[in-house]
Amino acid sequence: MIRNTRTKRAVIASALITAGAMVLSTIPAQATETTGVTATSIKLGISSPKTGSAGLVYGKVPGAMKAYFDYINANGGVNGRKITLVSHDDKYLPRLAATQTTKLVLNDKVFAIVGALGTATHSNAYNAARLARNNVPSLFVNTGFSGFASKAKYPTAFMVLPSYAMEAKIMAKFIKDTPALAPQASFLIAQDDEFGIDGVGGFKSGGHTFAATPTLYPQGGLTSALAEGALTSLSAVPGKPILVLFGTTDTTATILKAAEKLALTNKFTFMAGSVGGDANTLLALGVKATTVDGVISASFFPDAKDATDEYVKQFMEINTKYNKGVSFDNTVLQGMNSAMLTVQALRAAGKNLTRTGLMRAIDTKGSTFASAGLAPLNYSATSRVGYNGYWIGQLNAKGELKPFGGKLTLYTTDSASAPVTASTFVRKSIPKNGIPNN
Amino acid sequence: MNGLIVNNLTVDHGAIRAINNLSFLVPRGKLTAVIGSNGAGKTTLLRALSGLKEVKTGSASWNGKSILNTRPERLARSGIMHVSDGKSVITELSVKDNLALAGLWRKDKKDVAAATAEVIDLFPILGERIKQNAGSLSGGERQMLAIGRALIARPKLLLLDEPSLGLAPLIVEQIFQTIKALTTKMDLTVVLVEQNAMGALKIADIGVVLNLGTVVAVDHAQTLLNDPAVRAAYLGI
Amino acid sequence: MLKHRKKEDKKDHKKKSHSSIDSPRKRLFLFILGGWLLLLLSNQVDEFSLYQGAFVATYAVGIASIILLTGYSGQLSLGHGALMAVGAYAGALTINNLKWHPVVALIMATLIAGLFGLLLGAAVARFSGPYLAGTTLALAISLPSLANQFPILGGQQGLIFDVGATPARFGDEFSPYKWFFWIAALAALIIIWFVANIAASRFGRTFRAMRDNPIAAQLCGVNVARQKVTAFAISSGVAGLSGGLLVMLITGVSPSAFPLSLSLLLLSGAVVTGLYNLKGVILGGLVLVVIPEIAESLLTRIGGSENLAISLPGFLVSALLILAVMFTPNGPEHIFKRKH
Amino acid sequence: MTQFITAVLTSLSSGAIYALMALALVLVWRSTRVVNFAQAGQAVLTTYIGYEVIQRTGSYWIALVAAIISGAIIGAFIDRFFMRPIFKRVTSGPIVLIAPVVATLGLLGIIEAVIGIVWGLNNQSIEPPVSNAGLNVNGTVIAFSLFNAFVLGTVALAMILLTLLFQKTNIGLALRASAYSPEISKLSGIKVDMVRTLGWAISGAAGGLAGMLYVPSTYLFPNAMDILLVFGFIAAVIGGLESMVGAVAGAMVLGFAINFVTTYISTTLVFPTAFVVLILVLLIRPSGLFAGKKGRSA
Repeated sequence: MIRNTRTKRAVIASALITAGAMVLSTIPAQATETTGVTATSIKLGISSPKTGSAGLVYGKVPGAMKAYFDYINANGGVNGRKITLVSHDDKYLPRLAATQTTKLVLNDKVFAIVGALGTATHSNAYNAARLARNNVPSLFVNTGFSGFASKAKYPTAFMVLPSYAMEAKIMAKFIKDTPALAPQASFLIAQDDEFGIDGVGGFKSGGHTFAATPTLYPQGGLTSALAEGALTSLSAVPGKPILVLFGTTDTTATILKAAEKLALTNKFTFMAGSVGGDANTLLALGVKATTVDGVISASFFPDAKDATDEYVKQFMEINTKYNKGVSFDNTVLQGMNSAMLTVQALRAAGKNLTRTGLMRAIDTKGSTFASAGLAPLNYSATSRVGYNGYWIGQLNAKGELKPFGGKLTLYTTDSASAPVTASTFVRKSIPKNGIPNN
Repeated sequence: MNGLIVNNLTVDHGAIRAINNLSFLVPRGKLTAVIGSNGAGKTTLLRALSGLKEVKTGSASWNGKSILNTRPERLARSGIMHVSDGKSVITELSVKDNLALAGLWRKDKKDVAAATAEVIDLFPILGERIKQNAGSLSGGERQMLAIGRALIARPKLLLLDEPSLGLAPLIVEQIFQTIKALTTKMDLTVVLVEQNAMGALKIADIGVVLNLGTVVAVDHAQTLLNDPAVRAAYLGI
Repeated sequence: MLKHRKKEDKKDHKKKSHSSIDSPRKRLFLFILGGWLLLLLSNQVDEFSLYQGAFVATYAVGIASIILLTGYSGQLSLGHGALMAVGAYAGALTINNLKWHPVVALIMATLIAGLFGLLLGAAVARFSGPYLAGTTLALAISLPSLANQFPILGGQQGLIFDVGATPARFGDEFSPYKWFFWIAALAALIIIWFVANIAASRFGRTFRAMRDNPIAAQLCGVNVARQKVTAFAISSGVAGLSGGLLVMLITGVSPSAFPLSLSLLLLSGAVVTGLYNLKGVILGGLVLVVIPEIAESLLTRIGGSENLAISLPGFLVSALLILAVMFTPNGPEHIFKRKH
Repeated sequence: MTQFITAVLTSLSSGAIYALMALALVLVWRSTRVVNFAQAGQAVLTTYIGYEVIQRTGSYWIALVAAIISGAIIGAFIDRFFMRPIFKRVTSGPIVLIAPVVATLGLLGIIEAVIGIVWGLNNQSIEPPVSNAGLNVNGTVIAFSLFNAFVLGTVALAMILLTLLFQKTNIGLALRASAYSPEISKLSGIKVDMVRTLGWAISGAAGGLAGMLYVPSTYLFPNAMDILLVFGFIAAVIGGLESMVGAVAGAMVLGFAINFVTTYISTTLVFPTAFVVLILVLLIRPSGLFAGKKGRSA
């Protein structure tokens, strides 16, 4: 059926068509230090999931960042330059993250990548888009994967979130230090990916041992049936065992609902990781307020509901004005905070903006930037770690995260073996109207 | 005029011309045997007449109404029943259900019941096997079931495709006799497509001889039976 | 575009008569010619287009593997992504652990995936259409969990797949994307050439006989079961190659690189291509790359967070997909002409 | 012991849901020989409609009816305006294997996109109509609630009604006949095209029911039913794709296998279990548990 003339047409067609693939395009100017920067504008880019299941959780990030940049632009921009944010949907797929990020660098010619989201996605995208080779900064990567702090592997990347490992270590320390919890048997139910795995590692290096091997479930595999099974098997454990939930918020909700169904809500002390502890979502997903009440969780931010916090208050105002119709939550807070850090970095890099200059600015001044985070930023000539601490809180029936025992204690540590210590760090107060003046 | 009139019919089978400019005429109430060797286009002809096969050119009418390129189910409901070859029964269904199929759409449920009863009188064996799956029937029984089902629709024109195929001579004889009886008893017009030319011509009023998709001879069945050329070519004598 | 392709098909049929002599040598020549054309071309366009061109070639290989399976042996796989993954991991391990040249790694990807396909096929290839489809689908969704069972595969984090620096002899202006493109395009040409040869071989004819009428084929003494397993194995091998190419382009292999959506994407490509239509595979690959681009670029103007802007690309892609199926080149008449 | 009982109960409740989805797929498969991926979209869309009705009327029951009816309408619409034209064009050759599948995939994408446009990308939740609190059996609360009972009961009822419809009514006979032999059915005067559309409608209704029974124990978002569709398809294949009994049996086999493996071996093995069960069943019976005499191939 396939004859050689067909093959001929095949080969020629292939050539012609591939020619078509190279949609009318021009040879690019070699990437330079100032790509994406003009006298009046700075072009930044983000590749993140907007659709699909991950879009549900993180879809708000680009919008929130854009909203903050619009706010800054409305107030004169950075050194007279207006910031534009090019945002592409990668559906949380490595394949798309790689192409979208490469597109940002080669076609959109952005000055830097900001707030890239996801571990597998961005680690692939980072290499595929040759960010290191083109010296393109990847600012404030939105993932708890500690690997991005490695200057050797990701020379132009800057972490912002504390790592999952840090979180786990701090939770371990908290359990040890809390008389009510220390003696109780503890169990871990976690997602079977780097998220859960790093968590497990963190608890280990934090010297915490669980009463049983962790229950790991595949992404999208945690059915209510599975949760009910898991809880039933633990219901016989004496005392008030601790249930650490290291997963996304919807899985936390599934487990809490299972506990409700089995009348086990008071049987366990629930500890939800920061990613899985978003109270608004929990309530939206139909978890009873009485169940949410008392759930222990960790955060390095103020509570997104706490309008008395100056940063939250300011960001809420910006959100209502520049991000119409989007409800304010942890994700929006996180997005705006990253945007605010970005603006300070751009200012710190000075009038004649270069990529190297930008990264040097963060290395040298980054740790002094004003941010909503209650933990210190650890940027330095040798460190690309962002926040390195958490405070432990307890959700109340309204879904607000209140410091455990009334007093907010911040713990800091690293992703490796450093001890967990209570920190006295006090964050900078917000610049006037939330417009950086560094 | 009444009856089935086929005029310059041409049907293509993909690249192959299955029926070429074929014309013949079946008077009402008569039994017409269409004979011819394999690949003469007999089956294609029936499929075209019952709406299963698209027709390229030509015309065909039944009692003055054109029947070409009409949906098979509409033709069936208008009294043109096609019993396709290969013992057309649904093996997964019971005999009862197979019979019921042709009555499902009929308003007059009383008459459907009556027709069913008649069919069972006609083929008592179907009565005995009424609850069994059609798959469990013998070839002959299946053929009876297929014809029986057609009768339930109270057809006016019956298109039979190779009812004798793969049946024992005795059964074939029985089936042929039944068909002949039906034609007269129920004032049916029958087009009987057959490889078994001898058997078919014996019961038929008219014979149509096909070859390579065209009519080579039309005449009274008897005459054809005695025609030496036909005998030599199709009756193997 | 589709119109234009229908015309081409018509031409095929006219030419069929004097196209029936098939000489591998001539094919080889044409294949070299094609390579040369692509080479010239790769110097004319920008880096991102080269990168996307590499994806086009990669998808083309993937589609070719579907065509081998479905078009030539009438089997349906809904989980070809899993087979691609096998190749991808095999390639990555070859590079990372054996430190072999990436091209060798890609060959390994093909062989290992082929071997895997042979073993899996021995068990499942005899299943008819939907049953095989179900099995492969189940395999595809099991992939992440299975990968986690073997620490050597690097869990969800996966493995780096680094083809290393571009060969020095091309100079340092030589971009890695051009390097990707050359490798992928070469692979695609080889596969087209290879599939064309298979199709023209006695082997290929047996495939088609088996596909069009298994019983008849069996009566003619074709060992349908074995043929199906062979078809499945070859298809897996080709899929493995495309998997290797894919992770080369995204520089790393992880289970999340092979979601169910990828398997289904290739299936769509195969339909757009038209199952018999070998030259179509590149067109199919092109469609898979370009349509989302068009969809997104149509919407970059609309703001970031509105539901419409977010969901419209998905809508457009799907709509175009359905149109493609409705106007698939394999209309009935098409099939007939092929059969006679 | 409680663990074992829980495993059994959770198996039953999840099996019931798989069963409905499997049923929906089998209904389409029988009548049209299509693996209908769009079913995930149809089901989730009808559930969103149900959700909307609940927002307006506050009644789950009205919503349930609305979902089932709209499910039927959507199903019929899809067959009439998408599938029929495609089958007019694509009639033979291997393309028949995948063109329709790909078309339903396209539909799935469109439906999920439309949902995203209309309702946005947020998790919604539907309150169970009856208490979802585990029943208290002499002191111990078991993982089985009134709602689970309701789900099981409804699925059983749906099964019985469908069986009666198919076995005892003329429509049912037409549906079966058209599935087994469209040609003979046509020649017997049955409007096979209409009957097929009817098959799609029933399937859509089943999908809508599945959604309304599934979502209250989890959440509602555009891709909510995707995984369920995959499990439903696997269940249907285990059952042999032809028979409705098979679909239910397959679903239960799958439900029990998954929940027992996750309870007693490892929770990470949810998906591999499905794969292994499917392989094992097919190795023993290459065309499923309840396939017709001649295991049809697509």
